[in-house]
Amino acid sequence: MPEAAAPPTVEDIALPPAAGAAEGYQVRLDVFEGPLDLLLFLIRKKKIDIHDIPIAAITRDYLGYLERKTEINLDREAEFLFIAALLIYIKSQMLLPRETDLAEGEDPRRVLVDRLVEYGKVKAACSLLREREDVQILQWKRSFIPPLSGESELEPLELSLFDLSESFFLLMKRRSTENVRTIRGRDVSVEAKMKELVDLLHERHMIDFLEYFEAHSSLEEALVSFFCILELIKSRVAVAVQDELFQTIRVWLRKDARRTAAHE
Amino acid sequence: MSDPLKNLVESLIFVSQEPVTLDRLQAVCDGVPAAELQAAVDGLVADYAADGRGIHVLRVGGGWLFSTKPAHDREVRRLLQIERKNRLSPAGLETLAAIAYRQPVTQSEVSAIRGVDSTGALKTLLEKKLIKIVGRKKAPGNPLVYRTSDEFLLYLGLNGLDELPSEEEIAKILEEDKAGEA
Amino acid sequence: MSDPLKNLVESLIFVSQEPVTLDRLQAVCDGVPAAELQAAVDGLVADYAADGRGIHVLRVGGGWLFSTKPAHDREVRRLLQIERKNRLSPAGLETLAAIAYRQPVTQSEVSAIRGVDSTGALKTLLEKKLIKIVGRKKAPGNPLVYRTSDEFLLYLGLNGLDELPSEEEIAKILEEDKAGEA
Repeated sequence: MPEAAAPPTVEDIALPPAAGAAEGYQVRLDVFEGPLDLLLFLIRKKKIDIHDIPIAAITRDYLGYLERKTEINLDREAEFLFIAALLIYIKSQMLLPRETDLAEGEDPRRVLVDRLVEYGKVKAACSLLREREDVQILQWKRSFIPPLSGESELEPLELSLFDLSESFFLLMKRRSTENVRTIRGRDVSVEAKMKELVDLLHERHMIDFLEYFEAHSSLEEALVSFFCILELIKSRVAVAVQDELFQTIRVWLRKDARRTAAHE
Repeated sequence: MSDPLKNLVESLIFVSQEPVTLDRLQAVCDGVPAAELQAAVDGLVADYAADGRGIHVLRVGGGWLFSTKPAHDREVRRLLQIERKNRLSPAGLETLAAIAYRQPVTQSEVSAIRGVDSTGALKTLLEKKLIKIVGRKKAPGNPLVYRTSDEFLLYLGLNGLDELPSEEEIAKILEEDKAGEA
Repeated sequence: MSDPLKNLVESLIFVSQEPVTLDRLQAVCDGVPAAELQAAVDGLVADYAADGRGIHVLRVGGGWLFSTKPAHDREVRRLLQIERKNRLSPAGLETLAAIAYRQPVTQSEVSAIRGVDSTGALKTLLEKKLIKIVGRKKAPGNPLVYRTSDEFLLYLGLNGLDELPSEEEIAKILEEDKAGEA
């Protein structure tokens, strides 16, 4: 916010607090990101030279626009009113009788013009960056390491049981809220599950932890699987890796275990 | 066609999780002169660009990275069972642009440029790791100072900050806008 | 050479972490007959096998997967090691945060903050020179006392510890998070 312009001429204008407003702005005041956006729009609509703004006319348009918008929320209103105050202040300065013409640097509009020019550039850059974004979000990169050949196994970052348990907890919480009805009784044997897991690890090299649990239809079965995985990690048969927080966890057989645990 | 160094570079870029820089290639292939590595990369990029291929080599974030092509977005998302990636909100993009061009900047500087409190947008960008906190400004209140991150370059497919739209490109857009309104 | 279906299949296998089966391809490319998909895969496999390439298509687990070639193993591992070295694991980061905000601290104090034994993370951080031992605590067992190092500040681009975001600032960000969701 500019500290410069004290708004003396308007009553009932509250200076905006730097209120921590959430981002839900653009819904209100329709398409305008803020007061500068609105001003740029009005200037463009009138085909005015930004360096020679007829302040009185623009102020009228601006205030008129604000009056039509009765549903502005308070945080936003403060921001829009702040610029309104600045406009009115500039208008009053322009009306002061002067003996000589103003040098360019003394133009009371200067403060506003500089800001509008800079903001206009940011807006224009945005349209170019948006084009880039639109292309980039359609291109996918890989965020995993492909299976490596050769004997010596690369030791990946190991994940603590705590993180593993946390993801599991979050997952279970989601599952139980998503679909309570899936919890139904069915006996699942630990031995059978353990064997199934080891076989799966052999077959696929690695499994995606979250995906694997999502695939279970019952909570009980998922729980048993979870404890089997914990057991495999504890007994150092498998390794679990999470590249980044909140990302999925991948489970591998250890290299040495790949041979020994293969067929028991 | 078959060049051992080019093949090696291909597998290195393929396996990497982040853009592979020339420096890193040199560190990995010790003894190979930078010029030869550069030639190998150039050859690889040309190979992938030449015959219609499903993947291509991006020049991004100061290095090279494989990625799929935009045309395959729908099928890729179906295979991976993920939703379409969301664009940034207008407020988010505007804030990001203000930071990109004026960095290092503080929250209040960004807010002043936009004429709108930008705390919320900054938080979103931090969460998305598109910006990062790099220190504090020696000014009253010692506000935090922000910069764009490496992920920012990747996100927009830029090789470096010098690839941001230039003053001339911006001026052109502004001219077009003016003309468009008429 | 350029066959749209083959390109599509290439990008799908590229982006998948698991072997892509014919079933999966069919599910993703609806309407395309299995025979055509099979032909596309065959073509792709042949392409990658023909000219000396850095990567190849593996037939594994009933599907296809890209992989690097054994010949490049040494360099590939080296690259991955460098990349990993430059990144801190979530646990490492968490431990570092605990030390940064609570220093000077002992191992058991850090473990208590994190609710998890942090011996390993401390060791890694010591190796990376992000923390240092500054003495022993006058307490039972005389445990070692840790602080963040100068390298830590360099790593984060900070001039001093007072430049770390304060707990209040962090709390504010988190609060806004909640407010934003509401």
